[in-house]
Amino acid sequence: MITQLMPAMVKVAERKIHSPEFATLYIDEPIDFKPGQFVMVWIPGVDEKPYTISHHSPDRFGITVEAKGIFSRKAVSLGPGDKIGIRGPFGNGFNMGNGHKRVAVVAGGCGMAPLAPLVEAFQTDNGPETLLIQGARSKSFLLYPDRFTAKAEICTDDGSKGYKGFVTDILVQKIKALPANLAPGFDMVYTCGPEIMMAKVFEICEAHGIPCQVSLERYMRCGFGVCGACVCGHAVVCKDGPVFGSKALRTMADFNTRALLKTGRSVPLNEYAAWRCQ
Amino acid sequence: MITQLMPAMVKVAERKIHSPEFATLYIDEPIDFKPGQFVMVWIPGVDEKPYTISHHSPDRFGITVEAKGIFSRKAVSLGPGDKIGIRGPFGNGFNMGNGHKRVAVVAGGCGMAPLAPLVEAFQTDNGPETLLIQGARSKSFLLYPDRFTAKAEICTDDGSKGYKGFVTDILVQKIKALPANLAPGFDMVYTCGPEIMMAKVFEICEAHGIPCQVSLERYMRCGFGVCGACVCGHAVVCKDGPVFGSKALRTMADFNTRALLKTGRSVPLNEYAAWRCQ
Amino acid sequence: MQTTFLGKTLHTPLVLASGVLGSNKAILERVWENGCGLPTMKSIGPAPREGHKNPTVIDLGNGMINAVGLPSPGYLNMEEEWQELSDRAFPINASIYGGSVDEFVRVAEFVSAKGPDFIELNISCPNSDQHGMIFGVNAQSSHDVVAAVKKVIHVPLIAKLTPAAPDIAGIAKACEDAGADAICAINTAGPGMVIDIESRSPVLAFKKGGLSGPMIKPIAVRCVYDIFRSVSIPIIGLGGISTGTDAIEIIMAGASLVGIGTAVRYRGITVFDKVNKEINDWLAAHGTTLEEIRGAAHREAL
Amino acid sequence: MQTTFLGKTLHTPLVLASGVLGSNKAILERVWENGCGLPTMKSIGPAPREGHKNPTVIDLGNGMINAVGLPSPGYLNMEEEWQELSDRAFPINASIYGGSVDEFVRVAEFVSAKGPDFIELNISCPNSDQHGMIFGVNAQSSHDVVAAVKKVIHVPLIAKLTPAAPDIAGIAKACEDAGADAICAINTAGPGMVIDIESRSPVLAFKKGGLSGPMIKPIAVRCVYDIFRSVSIPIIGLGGISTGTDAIEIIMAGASLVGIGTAVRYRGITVFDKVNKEINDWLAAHGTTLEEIRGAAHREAL
Ligand SMILES: Cc1cc2nc3c(=O)[nH]c(=O)nc-3n(C[C@H](O)[C@H](O)[C@H](O)COP(=O)(O)OP(=O)(O)OC[C@H]3O[C@@H](n4cnc5c(N)ncnc54)[C@H](O)[C@@H]3O)c2cc1C
Ligand SMILES: Cc1cc2nc3c(=O)[nH]c(=O)nc-3n(C[C@H](O)[C@H](O)[C@H](O)COP(=O)(O)OP(=O)(O)OC[C@H]3O[C@@H](n4cnc5c(N)ncnc54)[C@H](O)[C@@H]3O)c2cc1C
Ligand SMILES: Cc1cc2nc3c(=O)[nH]c(=O)nc-3n(C[C@H](O)[C@H](O)[C@H](O)COP(=O)(O)O)c2cc1C
Ligand SMILES: Cc1cc2nc3c(=O)[nH]c(=O)nc-3n(C[C@H](O)[C@H](O)[C@H](O)COP(=O)(O)O)c2cc1C
Ligand code: FES
Ligand code: FES
Repeated sequence: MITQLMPAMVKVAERKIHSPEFATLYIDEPIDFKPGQFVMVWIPGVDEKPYTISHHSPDRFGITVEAKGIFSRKAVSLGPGDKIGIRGPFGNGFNMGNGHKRVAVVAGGCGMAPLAPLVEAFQTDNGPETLLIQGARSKSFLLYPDRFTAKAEICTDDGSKGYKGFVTDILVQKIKALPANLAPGFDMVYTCGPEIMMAKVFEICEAHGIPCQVSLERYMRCGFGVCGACVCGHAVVCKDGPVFGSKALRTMADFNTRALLKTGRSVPLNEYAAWRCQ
Repeated sequence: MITQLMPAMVKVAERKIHSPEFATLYIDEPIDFKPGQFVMVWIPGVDEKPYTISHHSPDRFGITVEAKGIFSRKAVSLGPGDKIGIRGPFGNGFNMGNGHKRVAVVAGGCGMAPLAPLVEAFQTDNGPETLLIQGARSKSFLLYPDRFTAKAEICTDDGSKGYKGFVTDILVQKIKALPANLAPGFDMVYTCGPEIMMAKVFEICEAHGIPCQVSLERYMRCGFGVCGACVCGHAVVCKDGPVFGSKALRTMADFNTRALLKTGRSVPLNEYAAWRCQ
Repeated sequence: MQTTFLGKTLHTPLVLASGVLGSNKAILERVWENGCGLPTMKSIGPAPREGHKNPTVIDLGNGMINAVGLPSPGYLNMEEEWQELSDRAFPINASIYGGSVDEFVRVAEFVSAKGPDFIELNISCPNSDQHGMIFGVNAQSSHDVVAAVKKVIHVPLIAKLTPAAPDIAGIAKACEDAGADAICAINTAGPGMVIDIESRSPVLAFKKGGLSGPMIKPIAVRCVYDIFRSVSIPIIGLGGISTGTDAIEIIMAGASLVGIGTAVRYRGITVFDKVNKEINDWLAAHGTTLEEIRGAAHREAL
Repeated sequence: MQTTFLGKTLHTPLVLASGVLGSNKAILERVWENGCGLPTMKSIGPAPREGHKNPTVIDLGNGMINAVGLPSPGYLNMEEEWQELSDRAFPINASIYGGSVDEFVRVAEFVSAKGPDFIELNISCPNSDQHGMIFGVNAQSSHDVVAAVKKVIHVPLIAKLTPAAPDIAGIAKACEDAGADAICAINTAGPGMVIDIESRSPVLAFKKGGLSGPMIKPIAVRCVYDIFRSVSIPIIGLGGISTGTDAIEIIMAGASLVGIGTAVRYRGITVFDKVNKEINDWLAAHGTTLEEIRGAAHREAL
């Protein structure tokens, strides 16, 4: 049984390779789940890192990994039968609201991973009208191209698919295109992606009086709000987050500016992003 | 809440003095209970000892203490408002059977304490016909003279009340007086008192093919079957007992012969009984 | 429940344990606003140190095992944090560690100049081969490091001890003799190890880790009880304290302040407010005060 | 699951911990019949000793705290028990203690002549001021007592160690060098204390007591892991073992046999049969053997 206590060793049931950079590992075990929550993934002898649950059904779940550094490259190399340790789920997950009529979901790159189960949850008979705006560096970095029933707005940095430019451009455009009598145009905007993108989405939402939720990443150790590795201003990302709403963001020192390295040293975000685990 | 874990400090709600030797302390707290079970009673700074639950209702229970040594003399001196620590209940309690028609209850001295709630439980509309045989050194040592609706056969060593002689004499007489077509005459004989008396009761029962249950005492520490202080042959008195049926008694080395002192030394029963805690 | 501790007024008698949450000013402040009288910073070391690979912290249900490995930016790389802390409205306890008396002295002197309210010497961390615990298990080296640091700092000194010391009361006395103003006990216990039998490997990357939380409370209570008999300086009691009655228990053993770490896992950051309320309710129901019950478990015996 | 241990065949790899139940032949036999390969007798001392007043043993839910205080009839007063044991069908491990090397030697020599299968030196009991632990926290005195006893006995010698030793692996090595045939680890941890806040007094009459059961398992696993790296004699691993997977865990840390004490409280005397079955089921499901998994947690690291 997978819990928040000791990691449970489970077998990778299937690996789906999306592109040279991305793969999804599926585990045939039940796990508690709310869209936006994450698990700690342990590869014995290597390391343990947080990954969003990107796929979920009653007896299977999956994580989508972008090959980046030592750990994630090892992770995407795992195949059926390989064992990994899982503990979780951790974090608060997205607040899906009650009776939302129209929502926007803005994903950048791997930020699609936590948002995908949210979009699926919204795509039910009683769900809100969901506008999905998905962006990536280029076409091969666009996750899950055929996963959703709703049509998505696609953008790539290089124009290899969809609109050439930023998801935020589309978001502004869509907000403006909404009939003026619908105010606010969206009941909620959900976003995950590079922090600078999320900050821009937040800024746009604030300007238009639309509430928004972002999913943050910081270096994590415990995953359950004790060790302090993941703090962002007054927020404990693993426990209070990783999803934060507009209210918390307004007073959150360090959002879109600084993050703590593994040493605990506070550095500008770009320095944090360039840092690699040995 | 009273549990088997840490002693719960509770107030003595009432003390009833039965005689210079006996007093019952009442506690106004609920406790799980089966007739024959006991609690560990802690007087901080003094000691902790096992006592049978002699009175029980949903929100009150009592223990009856015979003033004997340091601890029990201290216990009978406690009055309303004094605090004692209780953990328990421990032990198996009596097996009250199913559909018994006729039972005998044979009590010697303080042995009445565990048997009293049993007699009360039997004295219901559907209960078996209950013959109570109660013996003591002399009149003032007879516990609870007015407690039961059923008439009791009384014996005292000195003849100060009832028959002058042993409870076992009465038991034999009663068994013999039963119509021959009732076989066995009693469905069960329950007994508690000096071990030599219980051994005699057991012997009589064996001779007449009547099953019996006795409640043993041995020096106790943990009360829950770990420390080994209370073993009697292969039996762990606090956990397997304190009530043992005929089957266990037949193979129980040390029953009515030996007991372990506080040092763990095995000594003859009379030496054990003469031993006093400092 | 205002308390005075080494001349400073604290709004509650609760202390945030070092290494738990206290990674920046905002979180120290949040903990303080939630009822912590004295937030402690994560231990500051002599050089940048990443700590161990994950897994570093595992919840065992009744407590945790951790080998974070003393990550620290290094005392020279925290200018910004000290800047922010300089106009704080709340007291802080700066925990420091070193690999030698010299390192302790260097870090302590520098940190002292930054104006924390107290400096806590972590001579008791089990999760690094070179740092910390080696001092705390030996009376002479504990004495040496405390005496040396005491000379170079201008704020009260707290010595944080490990239950791994065969005679923690003796270590505490050595620290007092060397000039410590208070004792903090205990750091994590053990160390322990948990092995995942499927992968046949220790779960923590460092293999061994310190135990904390409810399962070590009896050890913490015993240590505080022993220390209370050997020193006359105040004691910060911690180790498995999660509730008001836990706090009362360690205060009866002799603690002046009560530290909380792992309980943040089980009761959230608001654990401080909760425990304060529980302490107050208990004191009110028993018509007594913290002063009156401090060390009460010794009375009958003394 | 027959196992050979120091030349003797045991019907299972499980050992009854000393001080738990083993007060007479009948109960040692019952434990053996219920799946215990090697029942250990309660520790035998140099003189009659009552042990402490009650409370002596308290269940904390996730383990126990005890200060029974080494009650013993004294080695000279157990003639009857030895008599009964002389025609036993099962092996026994005789645990002994003393207050000095001389006392250990005297008791050991006498007991050895009574023909137990093994003699275990309890140099690790925390619950007496004069007996036991003082040896087990110091390598030199551990060496001395083992070497002296080894000379006078004719059965294999097991040294039982305490986790209170700052370096248990070093103590184990000292014992091996002195001639110990096996190590038993661990005795109770801590010590700890629980205070009843209503009566404001420690619950145990002796005030402090040793911790056992699930809450000390990580400490036991770590100790066995450390000892396995420092000695080549077999290890009896115990401390908080309650289930088959617990047993597998401590075997992977390096244990050859697995001791069970406190788990008798939680799973009854039949805990031995239960754990044996759980071990077998696990081994079968994983297609492996005890020999193959022994010390497995060291492999990747070695
Ligand atoms: C809540 C959360 C959810 C995440 N979900 C996903 C996901 O669904 N898919 C995915 O590919 N990645 C996800 N990540 C990032 C992931 O944890 C790894 O950081 C990433 O895979 C890079 O690891 P690496 O070892 O390969 O690279 P590294 O060289 O170790 O590091 C690259 C960067 O990853 C970050 N990082 C490294 N270690 C950690 C750590 N222990 N905790 C947090 N961040 C770390 C740092 O920013 C670092 O600069 C998530 C992170 C968080 C905090
Ligand atoms: C299961 C059980 C139920 C009992 N129920 C009652 C009861 O309802 N009423 C009652 O008066 N007594 C009862 N006792 C006996 C009681 O526990 C005390 O032993 C008795 O009160 C004498 O204690 P003392 O300190 O005054 O005398 P002591 O001088 O200490 O001892 C007198 C005798 O009591 C026995 N004894 C002493 N300490 C213990 C101990 N820790 N555990 C067991 N026996 C001990 C020994 O046989 C000793 O010879 C019970 C004992 C057991 C085991
Ligand atoms: C994750 C974690 C990290 C810790 N880091 C430190 C540290 O850096 N310095 C220190 O002195 N103590 C550290 N400790 C020990 C705690 O401060 C505290 O002494 C111990 O956990 C016992 O208290 P608790 O049971 O309330 O957690 C750490 C504890 C934990 C759980
Ligand atoms: C009530 C009790 C009494 C004990 N008495 C002894 C003893 O006399 N000699 C000894 O070597 N160990 C003694 N121990 C320690 C156990 O043998 C064992 O080492 C310890 O309890 C850890 O194992 P466990 O967690 O399985 O109980 C005692 C333990 C308990 C709980
Ligand atoms: S990862 Fe430990 S507090 Fe967030
Ligand atoms: S009193 Fe401890 S086993 Fe019975």
